Amino acid sequence: QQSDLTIALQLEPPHLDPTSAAAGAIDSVLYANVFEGLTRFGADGGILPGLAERWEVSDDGLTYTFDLRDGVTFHDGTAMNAEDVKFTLDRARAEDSANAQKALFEDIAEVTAPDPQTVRITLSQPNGALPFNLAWGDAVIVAPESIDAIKQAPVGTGPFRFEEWVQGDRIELARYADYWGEAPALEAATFKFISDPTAAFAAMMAQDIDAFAGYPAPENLPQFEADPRFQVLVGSTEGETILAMNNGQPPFDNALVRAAVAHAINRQDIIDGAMFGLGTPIGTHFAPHNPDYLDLMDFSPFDPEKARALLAEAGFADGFTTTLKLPPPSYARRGGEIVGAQLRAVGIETEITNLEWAQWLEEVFRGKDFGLTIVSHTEPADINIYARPDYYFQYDNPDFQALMKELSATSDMAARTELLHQAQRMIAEDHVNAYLFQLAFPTVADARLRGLWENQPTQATDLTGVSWAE
Amino acid sequence: MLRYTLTRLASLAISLLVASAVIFLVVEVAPGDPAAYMLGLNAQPDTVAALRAELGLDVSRPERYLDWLGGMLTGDFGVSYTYRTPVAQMIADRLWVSLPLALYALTLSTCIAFPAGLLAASRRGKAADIGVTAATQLGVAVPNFWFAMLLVLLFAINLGWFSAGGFPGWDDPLAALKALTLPAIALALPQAAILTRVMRSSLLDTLGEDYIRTARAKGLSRGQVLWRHALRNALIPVLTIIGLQFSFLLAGAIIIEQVFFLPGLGRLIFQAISQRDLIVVESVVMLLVFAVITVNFAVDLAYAAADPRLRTRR
Amino acid sequence: MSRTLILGLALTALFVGAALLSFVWTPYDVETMSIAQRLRPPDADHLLGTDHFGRDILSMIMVGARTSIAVALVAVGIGMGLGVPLGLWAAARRSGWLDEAIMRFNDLVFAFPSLVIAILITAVFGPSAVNAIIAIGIFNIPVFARLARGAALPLWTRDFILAARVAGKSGLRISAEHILPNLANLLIVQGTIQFSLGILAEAGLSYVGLGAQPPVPSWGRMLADAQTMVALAPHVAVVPGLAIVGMVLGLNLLGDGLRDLLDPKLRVLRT
Amino acid sequence: MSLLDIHALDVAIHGTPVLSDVCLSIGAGEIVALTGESGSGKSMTALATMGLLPDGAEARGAVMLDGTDLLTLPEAQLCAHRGQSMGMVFQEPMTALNPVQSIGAQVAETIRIHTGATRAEAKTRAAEVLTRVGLPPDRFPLYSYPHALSGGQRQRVGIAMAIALRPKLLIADEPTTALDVTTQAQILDLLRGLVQDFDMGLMMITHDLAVVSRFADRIAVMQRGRIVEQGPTTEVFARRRHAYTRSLFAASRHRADLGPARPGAPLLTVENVRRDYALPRTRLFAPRRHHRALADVSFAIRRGERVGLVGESGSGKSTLTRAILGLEPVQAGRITLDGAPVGPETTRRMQVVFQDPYASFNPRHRVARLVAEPFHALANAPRGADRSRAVAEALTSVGLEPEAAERYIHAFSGGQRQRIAIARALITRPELVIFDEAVSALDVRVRAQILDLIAGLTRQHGLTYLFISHDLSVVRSVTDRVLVLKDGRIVEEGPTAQVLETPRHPYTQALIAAAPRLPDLPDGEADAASPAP
Ligand SMILES: Nc1ncnc2c1ncn2[C@@H]1O[C@H](COP(=O)(O)OP(=O)(O)OP(=O)(O)O)[C@@H](O)[C@H]1O
Ligand SMILES: Nc1ncnc2c1ncn2[C@@H]1O[C@H](COP(=O)(O)OP(=O)(O)OP(=O)(O)O)[C@@H](O)[C@H]1O
Ligand SMILES: [Mg+2]
Ligand SMILES: [Mg+2]
Repeated sequence: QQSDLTIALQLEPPHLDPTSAAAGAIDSVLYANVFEGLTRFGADGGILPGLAERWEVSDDGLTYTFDLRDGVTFHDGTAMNAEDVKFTLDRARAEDSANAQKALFEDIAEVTAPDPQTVRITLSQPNGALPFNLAWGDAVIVAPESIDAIKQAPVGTGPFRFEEWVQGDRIELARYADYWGEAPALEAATFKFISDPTAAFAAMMAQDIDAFAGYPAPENLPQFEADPRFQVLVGSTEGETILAMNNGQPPFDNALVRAAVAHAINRQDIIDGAMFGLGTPIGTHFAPHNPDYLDLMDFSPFDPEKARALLAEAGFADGFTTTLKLPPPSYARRGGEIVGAQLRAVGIETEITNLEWAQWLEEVFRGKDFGLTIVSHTEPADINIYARPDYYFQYDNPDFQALMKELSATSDMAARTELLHQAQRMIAEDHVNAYLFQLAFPTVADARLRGLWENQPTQATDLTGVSWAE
Repeated sequence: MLRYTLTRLASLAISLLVASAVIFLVVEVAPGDPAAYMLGLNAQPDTVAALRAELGLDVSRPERYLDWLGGMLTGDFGVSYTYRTPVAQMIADRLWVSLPLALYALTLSTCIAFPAGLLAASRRGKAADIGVTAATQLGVAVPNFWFAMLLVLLFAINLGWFSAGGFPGWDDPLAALKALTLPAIALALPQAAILTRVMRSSLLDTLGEDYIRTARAKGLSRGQVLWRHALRNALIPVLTIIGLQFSFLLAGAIIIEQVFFLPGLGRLIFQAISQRDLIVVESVVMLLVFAVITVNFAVDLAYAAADPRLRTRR
Repeated sequence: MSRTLILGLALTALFVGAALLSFVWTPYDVETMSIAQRLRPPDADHLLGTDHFGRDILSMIMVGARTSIAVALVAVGIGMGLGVPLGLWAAARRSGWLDEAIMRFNDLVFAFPSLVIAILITAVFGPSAVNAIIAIGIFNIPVFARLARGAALPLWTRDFILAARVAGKSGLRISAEHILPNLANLLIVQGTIQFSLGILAEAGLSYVGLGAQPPVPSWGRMLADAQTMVALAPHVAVVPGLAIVGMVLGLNLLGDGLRDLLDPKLRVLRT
Repeated sequence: MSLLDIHALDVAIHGTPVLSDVCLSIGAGEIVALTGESGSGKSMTALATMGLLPDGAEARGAVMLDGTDLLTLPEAQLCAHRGQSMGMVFQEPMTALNPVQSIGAQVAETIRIHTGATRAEAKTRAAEVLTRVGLPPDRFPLYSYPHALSGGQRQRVGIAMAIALRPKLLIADEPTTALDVTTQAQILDLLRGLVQDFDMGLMMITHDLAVVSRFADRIAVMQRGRIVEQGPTTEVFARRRHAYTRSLFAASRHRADLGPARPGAPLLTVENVRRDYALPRTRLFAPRRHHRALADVSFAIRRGERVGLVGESGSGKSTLTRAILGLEPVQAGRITLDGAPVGPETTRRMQVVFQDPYASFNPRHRVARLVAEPFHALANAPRGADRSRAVAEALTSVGLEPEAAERYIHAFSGGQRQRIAIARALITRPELVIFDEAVSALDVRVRAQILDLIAGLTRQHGLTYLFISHDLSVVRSVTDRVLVLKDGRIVEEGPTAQVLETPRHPYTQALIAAAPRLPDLPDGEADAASPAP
């Protein structure tokens, strides 16, 4: 019976500290395997207890008290206690912190450790999303003893211990014998990094690897499905893939132009052409698998005639030329070519520029020097970015900003749902961006593998429940 | 010979200095901030600034250049921005893949080209010559990435003789060699074609020289003349090409390493550029330039060994 | 005319002809997509099949030839336009410091791994056909400079140059009037070789996404786009690959044939 | 039966006949000279004998060496014969040796492939042979490389390789043509000594009748692939039956009629000129060494004077030419033309004719443009039709049709090219012309024509020139006064006839002694062929 696993990912982590970089690749290897937080995401996206067995919220919503589990040890043998948690959270929200998601900890006023098994977090304002925030990879618990070497030798509390990193090739994990919870079925796991889609196909076909999480070439999936040696899991992600428009600049500061673009887009052609059918069309910035999701595609059906009319109404009867800057992932590159062709059909010429991520961040995200771009927003529940007028697509709507303020102060579930519906409708109506599809997450694996996560509520490859069938 | 060596050494040092300045300038003007790259979409400006300070990016450029230059002289290439490990260590690790690959490919291409060139030259105009020439024409025209793709399709996916890529490490040398075989072939074949052509035409040129006729008048057969007199003289242009090829093999490996997902220098540099890991880019490019310049220097010295006229001249 | 030359001419003419034809006519519009028609194998409608966006591959090959030829041609032009004068200049000042400086500069450019520099250039200025041209062109400069200098040096010792000097002509004038015309054959032959290398280089750059940007078709990018579909629809990977091989083969044969025709003793640089 | 018997040999290359019905025999200890103008088939006869004809050549007839027909022998057995029973020495000592093998190894190779001697034995034998040809190992170690030897020394190595196994037949194809006269004499002596010592048969190819006259037992004269006359040397010299032989002789002894000299005011003065070439440093900080190509050279040329300059190869003749033309700086001394120091200003008042008619013209220009080139420096140069007229005139004056102006240079023979070169030199009516070995590369008969042309032009236009040559007989015929240059110094100077008849300096004496001369023949002058342009 096989007890080890070689699983491939497309991206290699730059280093191994989930608390000081935005690289999802770090979480993809370490989240839930090596590092754990007070709370954690479940396979379905729900919030589960992690290192905290349970927690209580004070009536004013300002104080959270977490009870830690007994017998949790770090991989170096030291015990995990409330001091470690306090250290972790204080480090993440410190002035000079390099935490990429510092905003998650914004509302925390103070963290105290009344006793080794209890942590008390005091907020400056009520925030119903704290347990959700603490489930992020950027909030996993680290120890002060091992923090200096964490980037190369991560020490966590998870079921797997970090063994070796051959840079450019692979990271090896091994089962941690003193894990507090149920021991995983796998004794060892190797993460291999294969960025090239052809290489991915070849490696999978040659069975050099047992599984590929986030398989990069959807066009190959039918072939794997047809092959009895393999199974294909297609899950959902938190990635809303959008055609973002620069709301702060002409011509996209004109709602009519944005509406025209939204009507010029044929979502199904993009999903078929770029993703070979993989992905769910969306009409707003919200994940379809979320219970609060609204289908708002009626605001922007594919209607080139209407698009041309809207353009004429906006004063662009002869169309115009704009830039379309595309980051590296194939959804953007291929999707961009199709979007370019579709926009050309209604009279909008696009100059396509392919950018690397670093360039994209510099030019588009920070410099806001773009007309159109395609990008997938993979952070969970991130509709609040529309409340940031300095965000790269520069949507500045006071009504929406007020709505978000109200949302974060509300902890009643029904009320929250209502507010979220309003928010979704508002941006769809405004055609802030053209909403294309929810990114799918394909995993190709050996047919005998069981227990792999199908969906990607967060970037993670949780191996805790993975096993080989007889 | 000594003077020749010394002047060449001096100009080599100047070349390297100029190269380092050019590399630094080009890399530094590239837009994109390593800190911003690392912190992603939700980062806040103060976090980015904190990270820049931590990486030492807030120091002025001339100062960083001098630091880098001084460090390199002592073998210290600095610390990678993204990986946070010493660049020298990273390069050393990757070199264990790239260098064997380049040497493997060089050996392969030489082993193919020498006999093929000899065969073609000694059978000039015959079927063997025409066959070899046609093969080299094709070899020169095939893009190596496409060739690599076809190799993988045939040998890894359909036949399953080799793994499709990846590198198991040198713990098991045989497995390591096996993993490098397909990439080395993909790299070597187009180079072998070029080398064969040079070898053939160089041999034919030499065979037309007067001293070949002299040797024939001594009673040497055609074959003996080829081995004893033509080969060594014909080697000189061939050596140049081998020297030039080395740089092509190191750099050409970038795409090939991508196709076979080998953790070599080529992939490191590709990754480092996209992550704006400037110091890694600068150091690796510098290393490649250094390698090429020194290899060509060695080739020049090899010339002198092959051609006694050069030992005293110049 | 040798068989080599005829075959080379025929292949080159085929691709150049296709490229020229594409200005006025292609079987289909290369920018119109038809997702429903994607990855169709070759048939009567689409002689070479369709790609993953349902575009006609034959049309794309024709327009792609245009891109390849244009990029390679301009790059060779840059290499020749700058390299030859440099080489002639160095030869005119033989064994002076200027000669030394020019030749060291050449060595230096040669020492840089071309692909890495191309990647850097595109990292600085963004990927585009123009930057591909510059990247390829820069590496053509030392080739032509070396070639021109190497061929000009022996000419400078020839008596007819001495005669021209006796007639009072300047180095510049002698280079232009006497040296350059005598290099013409060599430059034509080397030019074809560099042209073919330029086609390969353009394909390589486009393959890693640094060449011409969509929607302009390019053989290298067609290959890159197709590579994951080899198993699904082999023609999308095979056709552009064969186009590259055919064009490069044609140019190489043309170069060899021209050399045999003009002067079989020409020394060209092969790298 | 003689040693070598060539019988009715026909050779065709790719169907073009190059030899027809060649019959020749050589006995042991006999020296047979094969002579004839360039392209007449001398080398082909030799190569056919060695079995080394170029690809595509087909030979019929018989070549019997000691009773074996070499033409029918398979390649493997031919290899056994070459180097063993017959050896060959080639013309160009500079290229005939493998540059990357030591001389010892190259000589030993002949021994090792034929005798199976060990490396050490072969080395000892090689040392003996090299000593025999005048390269004792204590001065010329076996490990020396060819590039470190002079032309004459290399030729000795070539001979050593050919005679290492004492072949019965030695073939020497123009073995001394590339060497200067003194070296030539030494090599000829060496060959004669070897023939006597080893009782070899020697086939000696040369186009120089003077060399042959004192050296060969028998002579065979070739023309267009046939032997037109052959017999004992004295007999052939005396009878000269064939018209071709006669014209060859006449040309060899030709004297041009220069007309009397009318020296005027001094035109060119060269005072204490020194020219140093920097040599590369041997060590990094070693003082830079120099090669002194010209040391303290002084002389003057008056208007209307025809001055000769002789000296062996490397004595500095071409260096002096370049200095006078102002193309290279000198380290000391003064050169003035009409009182003005030479430089760009004076260059246009002088012209030059070079040695190699093939290298002196840009192959890509038409003759009109080539000939008109010197007009470049002239302020009031004729343009358009005037220029064409001047070119036509210049071409006519050297005996060419004016139509020649429209053709490219490759369409002309060597002699015609040299005429064009003279036309180019004279078109601007320069005050001084320098002929740098202007006739050395030409065939004897063509040489005679060119010398006549120069003489004729001198009679008409009263040229002033400096005529550089290593060939004393040429200098004798076209100069009034002669300078003798040795190692960058002028060692003797005086009226041509006087210097050549009664040389005072030992070097001049040696030079004259070494120069081969045709015997005086009674009816020599009678049938001088009149050179037709
Ligand atoms: N490789 C060859 N292919 C075709 N023709 C050749 C070849 N070599 C020589 N010939 C021709 O054969 C003829 C005889 O040439 P050969 O070399 O024997 O002349 P030669 O008397 O030795 O002249 P020279 O005094 O110039 O050496 C010439 O007409 C020449 O053009
Ligand atoms: N550029 C140079 N650098 C160094 N030495 C040179 C150079 N040119 C000529 N010499 C040397 O100067 C000396 C004189 O050369 P020069 O060419 O004047 O001889 P020459 O008398 O014309 O000989 P030849 O009859 O062979 O033409 C020779 O020893 C030569 O090696
Ligand atoms: Mg000859
Ligand atoms: Mg000379």
